[in-house]
Amino acid sequence: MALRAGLLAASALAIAATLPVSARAAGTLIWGMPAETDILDPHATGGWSTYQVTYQIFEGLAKEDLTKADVASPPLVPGLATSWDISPDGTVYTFKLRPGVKFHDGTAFDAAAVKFNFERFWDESSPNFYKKAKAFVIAYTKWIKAVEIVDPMTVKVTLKAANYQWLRQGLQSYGQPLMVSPEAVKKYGNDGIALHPIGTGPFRFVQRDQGVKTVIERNPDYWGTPAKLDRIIIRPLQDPATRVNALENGEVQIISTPPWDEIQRLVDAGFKLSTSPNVPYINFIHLNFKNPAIADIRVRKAINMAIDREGIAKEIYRSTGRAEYGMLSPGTDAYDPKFASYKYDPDGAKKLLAEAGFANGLKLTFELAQYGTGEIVETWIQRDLKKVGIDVELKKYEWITYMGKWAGGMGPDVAMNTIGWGMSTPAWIDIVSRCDSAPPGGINSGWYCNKEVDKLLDAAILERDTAKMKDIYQKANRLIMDDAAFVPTIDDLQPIVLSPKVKGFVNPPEDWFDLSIVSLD
Amino acid sequence: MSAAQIAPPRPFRQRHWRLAAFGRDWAAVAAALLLLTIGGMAVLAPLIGAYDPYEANNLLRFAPPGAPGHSLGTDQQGRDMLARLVWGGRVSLLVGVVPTVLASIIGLGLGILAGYARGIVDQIIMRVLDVLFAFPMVLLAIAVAGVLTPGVGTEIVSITIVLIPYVGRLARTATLSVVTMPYIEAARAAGGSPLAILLRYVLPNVLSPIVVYATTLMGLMIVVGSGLSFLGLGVQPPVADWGAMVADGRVVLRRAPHVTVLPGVVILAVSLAFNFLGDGLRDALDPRTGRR
Amino acid sequence: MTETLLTVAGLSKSFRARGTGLFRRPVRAVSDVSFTLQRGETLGLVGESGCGKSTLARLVLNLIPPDSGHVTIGGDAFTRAGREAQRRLRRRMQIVFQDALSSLNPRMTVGVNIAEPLRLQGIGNAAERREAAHGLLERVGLRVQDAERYPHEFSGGQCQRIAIARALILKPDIVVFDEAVSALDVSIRAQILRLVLDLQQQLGLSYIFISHDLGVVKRVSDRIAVMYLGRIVEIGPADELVRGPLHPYAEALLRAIPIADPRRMRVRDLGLAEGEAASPMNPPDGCAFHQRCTRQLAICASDIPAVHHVSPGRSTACFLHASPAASRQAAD
Amino acid sequence: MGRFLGHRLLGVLPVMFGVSVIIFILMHLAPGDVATVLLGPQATEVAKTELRHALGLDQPLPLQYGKWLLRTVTGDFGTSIATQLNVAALVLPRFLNTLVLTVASLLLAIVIGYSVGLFAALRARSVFDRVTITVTLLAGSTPPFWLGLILVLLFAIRLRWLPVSGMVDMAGDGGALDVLRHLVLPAVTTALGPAAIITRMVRSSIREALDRPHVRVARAKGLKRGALLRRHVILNALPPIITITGLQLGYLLGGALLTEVVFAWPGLGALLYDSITARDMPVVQATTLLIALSFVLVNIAVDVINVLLDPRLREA
Amino acid sequence: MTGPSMSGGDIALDVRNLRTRFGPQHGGVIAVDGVSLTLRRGRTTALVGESGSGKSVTALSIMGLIEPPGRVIDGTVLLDGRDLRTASDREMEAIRGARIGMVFQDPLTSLNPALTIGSQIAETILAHEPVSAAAAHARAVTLLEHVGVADAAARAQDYPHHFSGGMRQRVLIAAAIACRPGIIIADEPTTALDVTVQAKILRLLHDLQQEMHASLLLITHDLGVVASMADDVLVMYAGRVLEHADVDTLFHAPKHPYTRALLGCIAGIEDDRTAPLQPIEGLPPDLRNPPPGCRFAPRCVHAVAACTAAVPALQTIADGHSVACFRAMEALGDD
Repeated sequence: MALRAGLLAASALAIAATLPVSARAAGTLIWGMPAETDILDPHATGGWSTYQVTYQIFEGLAKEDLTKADVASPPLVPGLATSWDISPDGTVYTFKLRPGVKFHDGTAFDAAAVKFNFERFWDESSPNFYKKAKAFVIAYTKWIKAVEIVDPMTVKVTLKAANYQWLRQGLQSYGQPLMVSPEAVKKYGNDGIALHPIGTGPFRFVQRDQGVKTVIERNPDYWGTPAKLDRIIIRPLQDPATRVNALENGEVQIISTPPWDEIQRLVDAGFKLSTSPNVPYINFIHLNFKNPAIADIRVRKAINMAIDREGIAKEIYRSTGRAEYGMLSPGTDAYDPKFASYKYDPDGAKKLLAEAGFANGLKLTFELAQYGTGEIVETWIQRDLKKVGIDVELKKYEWITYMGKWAGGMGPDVAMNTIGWGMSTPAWIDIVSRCDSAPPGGINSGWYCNKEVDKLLDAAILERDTAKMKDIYQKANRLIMDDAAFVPTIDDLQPIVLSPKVKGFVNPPEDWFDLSIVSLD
Repeated sequence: MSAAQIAPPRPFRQRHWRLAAFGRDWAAVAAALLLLTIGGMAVLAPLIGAYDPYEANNLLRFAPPGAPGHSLGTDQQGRDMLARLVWGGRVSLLVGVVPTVLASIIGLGLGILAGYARGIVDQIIMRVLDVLFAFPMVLLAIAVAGVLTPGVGTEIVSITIVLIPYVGRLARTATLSVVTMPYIEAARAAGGSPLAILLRYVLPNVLSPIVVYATTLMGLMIVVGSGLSFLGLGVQPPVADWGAMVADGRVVLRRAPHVTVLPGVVILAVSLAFNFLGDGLRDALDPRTGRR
Repeated sequence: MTETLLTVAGLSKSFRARGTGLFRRPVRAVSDVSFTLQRGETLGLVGESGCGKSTLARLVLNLIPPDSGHVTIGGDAFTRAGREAQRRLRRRMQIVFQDALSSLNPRMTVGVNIAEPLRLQGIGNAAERREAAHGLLERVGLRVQDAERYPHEFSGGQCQRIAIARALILKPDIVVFDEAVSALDVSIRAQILRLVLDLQQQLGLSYIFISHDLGVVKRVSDRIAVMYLGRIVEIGPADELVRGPLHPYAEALLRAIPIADPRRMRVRDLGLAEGEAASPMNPPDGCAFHQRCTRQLAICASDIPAVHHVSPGRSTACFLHASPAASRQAAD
Repeated sequence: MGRFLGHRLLGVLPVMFGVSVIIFILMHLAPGDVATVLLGPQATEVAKTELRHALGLDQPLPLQYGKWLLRTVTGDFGTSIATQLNVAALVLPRFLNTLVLTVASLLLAIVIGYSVGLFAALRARSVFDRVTITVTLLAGSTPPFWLGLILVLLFAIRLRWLPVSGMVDMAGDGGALDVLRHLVLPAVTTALGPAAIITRMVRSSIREALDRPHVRVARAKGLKRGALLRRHVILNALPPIITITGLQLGYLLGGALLTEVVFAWPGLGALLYDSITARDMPVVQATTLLIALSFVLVNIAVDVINVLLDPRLREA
Repeated sequence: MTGPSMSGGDIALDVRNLRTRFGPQHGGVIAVDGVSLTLRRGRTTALVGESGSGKSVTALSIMGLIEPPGRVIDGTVLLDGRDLRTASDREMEAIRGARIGMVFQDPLTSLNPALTIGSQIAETILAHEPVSAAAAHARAVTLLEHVGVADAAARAQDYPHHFSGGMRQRVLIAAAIACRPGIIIADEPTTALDVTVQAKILRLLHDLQQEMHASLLLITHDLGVVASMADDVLVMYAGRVLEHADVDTLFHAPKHPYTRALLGCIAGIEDDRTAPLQPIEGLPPDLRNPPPGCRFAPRCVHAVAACTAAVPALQTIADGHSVACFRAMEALGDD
């Protein structure tokens, strides 16, 4: 019996093997992503890979315009609010809402819906409050004092203090104040939004098959320009080789984070490479001020000088990376591409080390997260440091363990750890460099503290004038790098490889994309 | 690395080791020589080889096997493949051999204790082993490795824990068959104490199926260990064992297949060699099994 | 002149049957067995498979604890003796098994195997033990060089010689042979029997010789005990017992043995006992043999016959040979 | 038989209990904080504490375990911490996916193993037999994840006969035939090891059965070859073969992880791996229990079949 | 007892110069080396010898049951004028069980534990006769009754483990005679049995043979069994027949030193304890490396130089009595 069934299966497999790859429905874009999307509730999720999906479904009052690649930072544009007015003291925001917008479930979008959403992620006293959202949208909500309905199409938000980065802070990863259908929340419960994400965006949710795919389709009733694609299927393909193979076999049309070494070959084979020159994040090394050796500024400078950033960018990133010398991420207004700190100078580094008393070498521990495909950049850094006499032991941790260690701050036995992080607001730098951002208050993992820097950062956030704000942040950046508090390394320019059939894709200075402008041949 | 491959062999009757029989088994001899060579190279790695396995040469990336100066080519960082294979062997062999030895010792102890003491001791030991046994092997290893910090030590600990029930069960079965042998009764009739009987009669006679089994397991553990490394639960960079090398190489599988193929072939060869060695030992230790 | 070396009194042993379900009840392997062994004497113990003779051997050697009864060696309590006393008493009684090869540790050379009891008893140093082993090797008809070889290199008969040498190295008074020649070919069996008899003469040993083969037992024994279903049903001098068995089972056993003489016995002359041996797991009430007995009395189905002394040295557990009083009772 | 089955099923409980306790302890020994993972690095300590409280992670371990046990016994496996999905709804489809892969691999392994093993046993010491032995050793020594890569390179990349990965077409509407196409490479990869083991077991078991005295008796009766093999060889050789086949099924259910990773097959193993790395306790527990339960149940099924095959066991 | 009849119609099976080798041509073992024997209807021929003497291999060779690496390399096995050595597998299947029934040594392992007793008897019938399964089963029940199994209809449904050793041997005998073969080969049929059971099985075999007027080839190492069952006796040693005689002659006027020594070895129930045992010294030869000449010579107390120089042929020294010994005609005392 078992034998016969086995034969049947075997012959069926043999038949199946000879069939050609089936034709695909036109207008369906399949995207191979390196990570699985998690919770599709914008108020209760933190990952950028998830925002790449939720951004298509949900919208905020203000939006970042992601249709332009050649800008320093995505401009803020009207979203579900057609305009907003900021009071002179910077504390009262009055939003004029966009008329005629409906959620995907038909619910009308109005001031009541906005109020409902604010209650959900901010107002603890409201019955609509969603406890889980609080931790996520905190960067945005911690400033809020009051939310009032002025008229059915006007909402007023009062802040506790002036903060001219507030709107943009709401559009970063880790909780976004995007508008969710109040009816859907009532119908499915707060937890149910994750399974029934209903917003106002150009795409609406179709199906979620955990670990396999997420499907969204064009929202025909979109208030703005309708999406060009019928349907988008997002496939988590954790394995980079699988992503490349799937792209080459025509199974997917876009892949994110292609393996660096395969990019050129893919381009040669006719695929398109898209990079973003102004990514809103930066790769850097925290240097631990509690570590006795690192506490010496000469050692910190030496480390900064010993690393051949240009070499890494060229040889490892294959020119999809850029050497960085400061801590401001390129995707912010305040970024200065000409900013320079420590050039590659191994001899100078050796000299500094000798001065610091480490002429005969130094042993340091470097903690990092395991990425699964070999820590090629870190081993390069390890080799570079070895050349100036620093023996680095790489301690690799599985991601969650690493997160805990990183966020908890380094112990004195550890010299450095590393992360890639950032936002499209320069105010992000607060979180990793302020004195009061030392764990558990923030993620200043290396316990860096310079009161001067703190003062500058305090002032920056109160600066309404963009040019002046930039200036303050650049001063802070200069101070931080004078202290050699961190080692900025190489930015990943968000390479994305696309099938030539994909038209209109824009790789903006943000972690997510506007897919409504994309089309397929 | 289907864990199923470690289904324990049925215990066989004891016979004295026959070196001559082993010597006639050319496959086993060849396997032993191969393992000695690879093991020797791994141990002596610091003394041999022209290249540092960690030294990258960006001008010589993806050199194919046979490239001048790099007989097995270079990898995606321009590191010498031969040097990396030799150095990777230190870890891979360690992970294949050490947990097997540890688990054999622990499993042997538990199995003999259970089989010799019987009763409640037997019950407790076997139930605990049952629980460990009910975990699919790879998942238990991953669970343990996930809890501890990834690294060689963790890999060794997790594989050891996974193997204990297999060895334990075999040791118990073997013990049960040995304790009914008349020579045990003869020893008791001569006034042998339980400890003396355990050490001089039970242990030596239970040992040989365990040794054979352990040898075969070593081959499998090379594969399992490389699988854990493949998942990133193994050694720390820049050290890479063979499994990690396969994992590293897979992203450039198309461009430079040798970076993936070579470590895979080495894993296969070593695992195969352990299997042949195990078969050879089985035949040498038990004349009842015919020549292949 | 006669000296009672070994006294076995009222030994009984039950086992819990393996498995589940039907046969969970305890199995009586040996029931109330008593006998004595004189110095220099051979007691033959004969019975068919499952009669409990091997269990009895293990009980006598104290390899398994009895449920009741006791064994005394030369006046010293053997069963339930202290650990050390027991260990010392073990020197006086040794055993030779049926499967000679399996009774030798395959991981030890023959010499080590033979010397092993000395080592386990902590007697002598390595050289002395080695010498003793060599001496015994020659005594049992092997060569000193054989000491360095391993048991599996020897034939069954040779292995049995090795096992005998091992049994003798502690200079015991008593040797128990448990089916020691049953697995051997006729010609080899004769060699071993001769060796066994010669050794007895030379060393003044006492034997308990267990076998299912009455012919072999008769050949070596002074007295014979016949076992059936865990009990000794008849015991007596070998010649007398063979010439005139008292117990119906002993008689049936004797009549079933084909004699190697076509003029005296052909297949039609073989005695065919009724039925099959009862199962020890499910023994009948009364005399275990009564269902097969051609001469059974009413009482046989209900009462278990006690052992009766019929004549000096002869006793049997059968109501036919009970004391007159008992007989009368049975007849009523 | 009924009692036997009842007895065996009862024995499942302590094993499952042990499995759940071990996993529970392991997961709590694991470093890393769920709250940090879920809330992100910006989250305040207060928020994290609140989340831990909401998830009940601040209670004493035995209490946490007890609550979990109570819920599980009543059939409530809870909600995934990482995805907020109902655990049962999350795990079951994945289990079915793994089952598809596992059963396909096993069938393949059985077809290969039983036929090659039988053939080799009947031609003991022939060239075929020797080749079989060598090939099975080779197959058993091949790292499956590596083999998967090589097969992908050959059949998906170079020849383009088969899809690279996934369980269905990326567009997701290919139907059963599409699943079959995707099944070929992972099933072959996964089947290789078990096929080797089954082949060896069938071979040795049949050879052993051929050597049993009753086979010679049956030949002396003049039985025809077919009847002889069927009634006196295969029937008697089956128990160890069924046992090893069952073991393969049990292991495959949880052991196809690497294949699942290589082929992006959305199975249970991959889910468990992800859940362990995400510290998604409810999913880890449910997945582990499901895998262990299937393993134990397969073993019981094997025992039952063997009991049915052996009249001696059948009556006990 | 009548002397051997010379009428050819009496001969059921004629085996000539049978040779069977195990292992390769060089370095293999000749387990049966030129054995000839004749089975007559209604009579019992015993093949007696110690283990390794080749008696079982002889039986298997006759049945065509030698399996690789063994092979019958020479000789003829004539059944009604048909040489079984040249018969095809299919022909042999038709002969085995139907024309020649065989009973084996170990009743514990000779029955398939997974099949009912009834079906194991019925399969013999089904293999040879075009009858329905039900009819075959009914005959199996009758056969069971015939071999003395009580309550046969019910017991046919039982499995082997329900039966004692003696009962299993009865079942095997029933299966062997199910098609009423003219020849029964019984290979150590009682060796594994208790003596009281042995007596019954011997009687059963004897009665069946008489009733069916079949030839019985009885293979045994037990001279007591030989004495009680056989009409003719062949004594085998190390693959060769050393002596062939009628049973009375063999026991009372044996000529071969080995036969005589063997008789001296048996511990007879009648023998006195004081009578010295006369074992044969030494060990049987290793057939991988057999001694030259007479294979018994190294153990023979009467051996002379000639014995190791050449192989003594089996010579007829009297009607129905042949011996393979150079000194067969001399009066040899047993020292």
